[in-house]
Amino acid sequence: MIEYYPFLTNFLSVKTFNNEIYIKLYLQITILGVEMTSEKILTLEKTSFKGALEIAKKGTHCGMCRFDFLETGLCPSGKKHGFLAYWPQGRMQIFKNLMEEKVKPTEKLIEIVNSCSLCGICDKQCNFATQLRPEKVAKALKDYVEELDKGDFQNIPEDKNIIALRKIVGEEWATNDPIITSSYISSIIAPDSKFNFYIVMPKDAQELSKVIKYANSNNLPYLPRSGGTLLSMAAPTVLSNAFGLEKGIVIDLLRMNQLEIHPESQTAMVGAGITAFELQKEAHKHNLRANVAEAGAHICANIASTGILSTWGNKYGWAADNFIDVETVDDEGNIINHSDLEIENPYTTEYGFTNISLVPPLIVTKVTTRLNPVFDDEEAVFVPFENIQDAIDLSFKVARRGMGFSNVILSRKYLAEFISPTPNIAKDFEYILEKYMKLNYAVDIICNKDEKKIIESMVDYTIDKSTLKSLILGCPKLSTLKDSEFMKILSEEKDPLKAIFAGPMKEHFEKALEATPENISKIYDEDLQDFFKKAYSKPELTNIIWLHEHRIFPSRLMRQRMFLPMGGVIWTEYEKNLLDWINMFVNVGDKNKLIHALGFISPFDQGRFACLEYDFYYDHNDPDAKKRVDKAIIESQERSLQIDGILSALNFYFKGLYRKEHVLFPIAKAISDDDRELFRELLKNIIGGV
Amino acid sequence: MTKDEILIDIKSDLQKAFYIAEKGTHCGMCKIDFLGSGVCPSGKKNGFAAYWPDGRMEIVKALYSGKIRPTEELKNIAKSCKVCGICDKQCNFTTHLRPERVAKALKEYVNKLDDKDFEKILEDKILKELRLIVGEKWASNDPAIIVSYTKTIIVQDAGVNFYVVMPKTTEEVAEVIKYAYKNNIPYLPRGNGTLLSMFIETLLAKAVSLEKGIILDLRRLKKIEIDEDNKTAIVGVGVTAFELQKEAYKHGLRALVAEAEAHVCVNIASVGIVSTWGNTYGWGSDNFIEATLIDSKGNIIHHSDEELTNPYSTNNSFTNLTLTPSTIITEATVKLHPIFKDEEAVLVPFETLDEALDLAIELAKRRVGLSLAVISSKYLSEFICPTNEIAEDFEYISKNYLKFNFIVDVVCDKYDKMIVEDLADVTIDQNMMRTLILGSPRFASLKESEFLKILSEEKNPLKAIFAGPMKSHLEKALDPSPKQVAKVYDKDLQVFFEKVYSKPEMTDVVWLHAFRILPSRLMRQRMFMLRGGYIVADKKKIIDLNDMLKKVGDKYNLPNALGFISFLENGKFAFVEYDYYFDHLNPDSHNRLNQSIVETLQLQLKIKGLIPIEYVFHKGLFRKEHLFYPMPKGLSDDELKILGEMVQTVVGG
Amino acid sequence: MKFLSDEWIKKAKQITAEKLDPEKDLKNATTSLLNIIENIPPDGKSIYFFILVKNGIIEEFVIDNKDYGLNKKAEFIVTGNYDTFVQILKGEMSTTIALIKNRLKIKGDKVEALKFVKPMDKFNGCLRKIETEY
Amino acid sequence: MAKFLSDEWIVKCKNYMYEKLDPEADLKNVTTSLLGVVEHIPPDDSIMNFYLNLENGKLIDFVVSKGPTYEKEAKFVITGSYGTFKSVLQGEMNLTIALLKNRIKLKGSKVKALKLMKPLDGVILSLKEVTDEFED
Repeated sequence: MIEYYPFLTNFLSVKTFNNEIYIKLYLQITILGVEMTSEKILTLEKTSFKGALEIAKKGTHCGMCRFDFLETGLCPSGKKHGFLAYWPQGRMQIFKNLMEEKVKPTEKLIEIVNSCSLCGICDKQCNFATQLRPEKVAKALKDYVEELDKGDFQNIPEDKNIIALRKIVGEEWATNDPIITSSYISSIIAPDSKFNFYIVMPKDAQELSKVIKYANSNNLPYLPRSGGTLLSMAAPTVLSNAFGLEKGIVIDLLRMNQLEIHPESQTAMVGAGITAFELQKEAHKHNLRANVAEAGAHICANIASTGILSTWGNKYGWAADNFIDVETVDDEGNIINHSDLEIENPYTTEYGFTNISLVPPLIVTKVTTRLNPVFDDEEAVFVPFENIQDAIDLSFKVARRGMGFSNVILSRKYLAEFISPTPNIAKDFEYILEKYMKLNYAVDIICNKDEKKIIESMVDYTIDKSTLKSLILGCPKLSTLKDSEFMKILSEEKDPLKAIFAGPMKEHFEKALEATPENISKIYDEDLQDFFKKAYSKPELTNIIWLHEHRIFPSRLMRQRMFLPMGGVIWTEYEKNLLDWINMFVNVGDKNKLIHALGFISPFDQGRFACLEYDFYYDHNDPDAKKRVDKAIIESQERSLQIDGILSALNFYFKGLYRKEHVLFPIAKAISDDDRELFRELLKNIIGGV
Repeated sequence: MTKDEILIDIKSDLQKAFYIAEKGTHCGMCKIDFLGSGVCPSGKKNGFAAYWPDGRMEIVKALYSGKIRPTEELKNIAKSCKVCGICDKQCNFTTHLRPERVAKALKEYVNKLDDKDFEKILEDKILKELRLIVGEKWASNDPAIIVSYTKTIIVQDAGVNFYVVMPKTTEEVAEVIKYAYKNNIPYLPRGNGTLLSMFIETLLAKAVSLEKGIILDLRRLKKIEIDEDNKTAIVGVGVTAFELQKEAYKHGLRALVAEAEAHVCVNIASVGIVSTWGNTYGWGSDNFIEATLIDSKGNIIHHSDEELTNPYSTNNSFTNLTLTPSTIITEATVKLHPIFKDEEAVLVPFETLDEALDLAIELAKRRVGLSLAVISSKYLSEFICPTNEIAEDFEYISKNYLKFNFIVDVVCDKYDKMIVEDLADVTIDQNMMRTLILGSPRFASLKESEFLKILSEEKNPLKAIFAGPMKSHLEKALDPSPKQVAKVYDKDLQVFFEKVYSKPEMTDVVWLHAFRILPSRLMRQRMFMLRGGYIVADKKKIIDLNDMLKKVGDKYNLPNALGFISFLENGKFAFVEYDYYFDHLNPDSHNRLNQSIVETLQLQLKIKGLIPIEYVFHKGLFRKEHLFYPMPKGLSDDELKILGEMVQTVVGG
Repeated sequence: MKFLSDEWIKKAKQITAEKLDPEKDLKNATTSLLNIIENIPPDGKSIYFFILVKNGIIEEFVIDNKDYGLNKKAEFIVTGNYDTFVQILKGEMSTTIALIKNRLKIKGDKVEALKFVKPMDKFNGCLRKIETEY
Repeated sequence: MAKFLSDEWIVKCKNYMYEKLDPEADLKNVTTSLLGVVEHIPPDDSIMNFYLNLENGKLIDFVVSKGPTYEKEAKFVITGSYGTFKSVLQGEMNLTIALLKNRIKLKGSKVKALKLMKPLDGVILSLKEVTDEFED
């Protein structure tokens, strides 16, 4: 009966409103429970909702709205309340959920919309990364709430679990509110799951420990969440169930925001709530540098998940190399450090392709991470290549000789996506790189001046700072040159790359790009142009080294569409298999009609190994595309195991807390046919299996 | 004459031999074939120290001093030596001694006795059990065998209440430990015993040695398997640095190793391998992929075991002092590193440590060079000079005429070489080094020469001689050749040493850095004790430490000098070895040494950011992150008091 | 009398109570120590040996050879085999050396433990006075 | 139908396996033994275990007992919370995922265990079939 209570009150209230739309709406929703497509609702709704929903759907949880990378400040409400629901990306998710009737309004929703002052910070941040306007969604959400009546908001009573959890973390840091819960959809909770979840935000290891002990003795599953980017990548795919949480307690670690730099020992104490960008920024104040993943990734989570794969790995290391010590909480709720003497060996894990882990072995709450000195004579060297073998030769040679801090082979695609402010510009840019310039790969090295000299002595020509700067600020103009005479002439050169980057055309080219903050800002919406003009005037936005450290560009790969990074690690002794591996991805990508491209290849451990990222791109709102990605994942994963010298992604995840020596040695060989069967079975269970 | 009188009478024949024997310092070089002369056939065949040249020397000492009486085993020991002379060649290269004479004397001594003079040592219950494990031949309680381990694992006055076992496999070692554990028998493993021999000369003797029970001589675990794909090697604990390096080189790879004679596994476990290559190749657990060990209950454990109690963690608290291993390493899978075709050595001479450190620290931070160290002119002289006298003159010349006291010593590829030469105004290249190595006797003879007087008046003698006009004159003057250097050896050995010095590797500085056969010369006919340790790579800190160690050394009038300074963690930390030299036959010098050890230990523990070398012992299997972070703050006075008491009990007890 | 025999234990309690001066010998220490003596011949059993000292006065001195051990919370737990303890009691080896040589394994704050070493030696010295056969 | 781990449950499971499971087709003639340790059992947070022994696909032994251990050595020991076993038996999650998500801990070789998953699925299936009641 209680079921119908809200409806009746709604019904009456709505009736007094005498609003046809709402009567229909509620009849359908609450009594008939008729399946309604959002389309239908939208015809009934204000059309502005439609636009907002479109925006919301395009959101990809890149997480860039959760730290201050443009000095706009941070979403005040998110900063204050913590739960994802109070952040721009959460609002988008909530709006989507409401429109798609995944969830009904609750009283919390009122507080959530009220907490947003429509300050516009999110629009600036999001526009830089994904070209979206989350503020419009926030506004729409406000309007939506406006139009509802008090009675429309369900009151969510406390249950025994939430009472217990609140005792541990405090009133405001634990909730079972469906609206808040639903904001975690697609970044830890599967879209189709019911909302029998609790969200808890412990402030330290002690609270987390209590939460886990409670969860265990009450048989509640749990999963930690930090930036959620990795999870959001898995969410639309077959890996959704495998990586996500099906019910129980979502542990949001955002509140663990301790951050101390220890210049003397060149280390930093970093809490689980701290992002790569935040650490890097702090480290730089002391002229130190951290080895970090993408700007939005949380250091602690990232260490546990992939051991921090960066372009700096060749010098700074991987997995346990990154940290001096970690504070973790195990699945019995014990707080342990890797330095503890009386614990079980925390540095080793079973070797072999069956060692797949879908969750971190321990929840990292704090890490003492290594920092590295920044030298005053650091420079970037960009060497363009038409074919990949040449690029590999150079990159690996430099790596084996221990030269360079950051060393990576970037694909044309990455280069274009990173520096182009919009998807369309990126597209044209890439077209030009491919068709006219014949620039398919760039060996991209950060090194000191001596090393720069040496590397330059190994190659004919490089792309210098001024050209790179012109490309960043001039890419809109460049993309307009798509069919220009200039390009045609260029393409007829014997060596177009040389001509344009080292030859007579360099000057003309740079002039032609009219590279100024002013010009690039023009591609943004009228009301944002001033802001972006300022943003692009900041030296760091065109400072290649800064960009390599702070890694704010990779988020652009997720603008308004999704991608799934595949790949893993290859032993450079097996370099010859690297091309086969890449070609395999190419075939799988084509076969499944996906946009796909090599991301990067980066050597590490003095060139002993290299990690490769190959990306499948797709529209996360297109069910058919998702199916094709699934196929691609499964096939490429399986075929990766049939190549000698490779440790593929699925075997690579959540091994970052171990010594690389125990994960990477000995060299993995192609698996036998029996084992292949076994692996198929395994994969079927992971993916098919609920 | 009574039997005893006869024995005493015969014994007096041993006197000459005794005087040679007591000069021996257990450098261990006679256990490896570093000159291509082969190794002592009897030692190779029979294993026990007694059958090796240095063991025979200990036996002669024991017989002469009456510590043991002739035994059955002694007969075999004497017989097994064919006086082939290999030991003389090897020993002469490093220490200038002639162990063959000792072996000969021992043979003659044994021949003079008749069978009834040889005591038959009975097999007791324990020995029986041990033999069941390792086989008849490889366990013994014979005093002649036991005493051969004197000074390398047992102290002079330890008596002979011991057993020696030489297991062949990890499993056998495990069985021995199980047995010892169950029966409350103390035991201690032994590699080549060089490090032990150093400490046994000091007040730490009791703490590092075995007072009774089972000596595990691990020489027989000799497995070496190189894996080219993985660039790794599986190494048994019986394998020496030289042997591994030789094998690795065959595959175009290089291992990170300590001195030539050190056993790789033992060295990993004991000090984590301190070398000049550490800045590039790492330290501690960086060295190995996997390690196989025996715990105190005799279980075989691997570092990759998940159930194992954390094998990677430790700390640098002053209370965490370990002077004997808690586990016994029997095998390790070590990393190997690529060798580049264009590797070269560059040496940059400096007058002051200050200047040298400026360059070295800069290079370390920028990770220039595969091997990188600051070495003292003392080290350089000792290493390249064939005799102590020549070494002394060589050092005198470099100090007083050439004005170089320190050298930044880099092995690097051609690219790094450009960088170094860019930064330095004078460098000593490969050729000049060859000149100095082969010409050192002549060079030393120039001590009072006009040539050097003129040179010393130059504004910059170093430049003049290594980069300037006088370079060619010097090269002519020294007339460097294998023949020249061979002349310093005894007549009967000159032909051999001419051949040896004709080998390219003997003058190939890169090879010498990789195979490390020269450091043993520091132990020729005298001993030295290591001071220093790991310290934050800050110039001032390092110089202060150096000065402090010099001050104390001088105070106790011990010959002393900086050895070398190498780096770790891209120049974040430095390892400083400072050496106190002493005459191991002079009791008084022992006293002075011991006082200096205690004093320097306390002074070093006060320094912020320093881990004294004693605290690095037996921490090599751990992750360096857990040992070096955070660096010690320096002890408070009460802490020092506690330490003082600790030291007292170690010394006294 | 035989080491760790009942009469030995009795004597040990008595003699330590008599001979040890709380201030001079035991430095008014307040601590508790659990020794675990392993591999006692002939059958390799273990013995648990617990001492509680308050301001230098021995309040508890329990010796027990039950296999399940002793459920006493001690500030330090020292584990070693029979022979090691014998050597220490015979005065052949100092506690510190035993620790440094890994003959004794200790759980607890090492600095505190070292402070306690001196009183402990006095204690052992006192037990040494007992005519003991091993 | 019966309550998880109840006496009745064992009997039903046994019967079901005898009747419905073909040693060859379903259990692949597997020979192995498995100890399932169930932790955090409501209401009083107790621990129980069930021991399964198969020979050539035939069920020899199936015992439920209190505590974390059973007198017989099992080739594989899987440990998990009551909730986890519940979701497995209710078909909400399969054993492999539970394993890879650390919900179930395994002693013994992973490779071998995964090879066993297939036949074990048969067993799990039978347990599913007969289990319908849980503590909550």
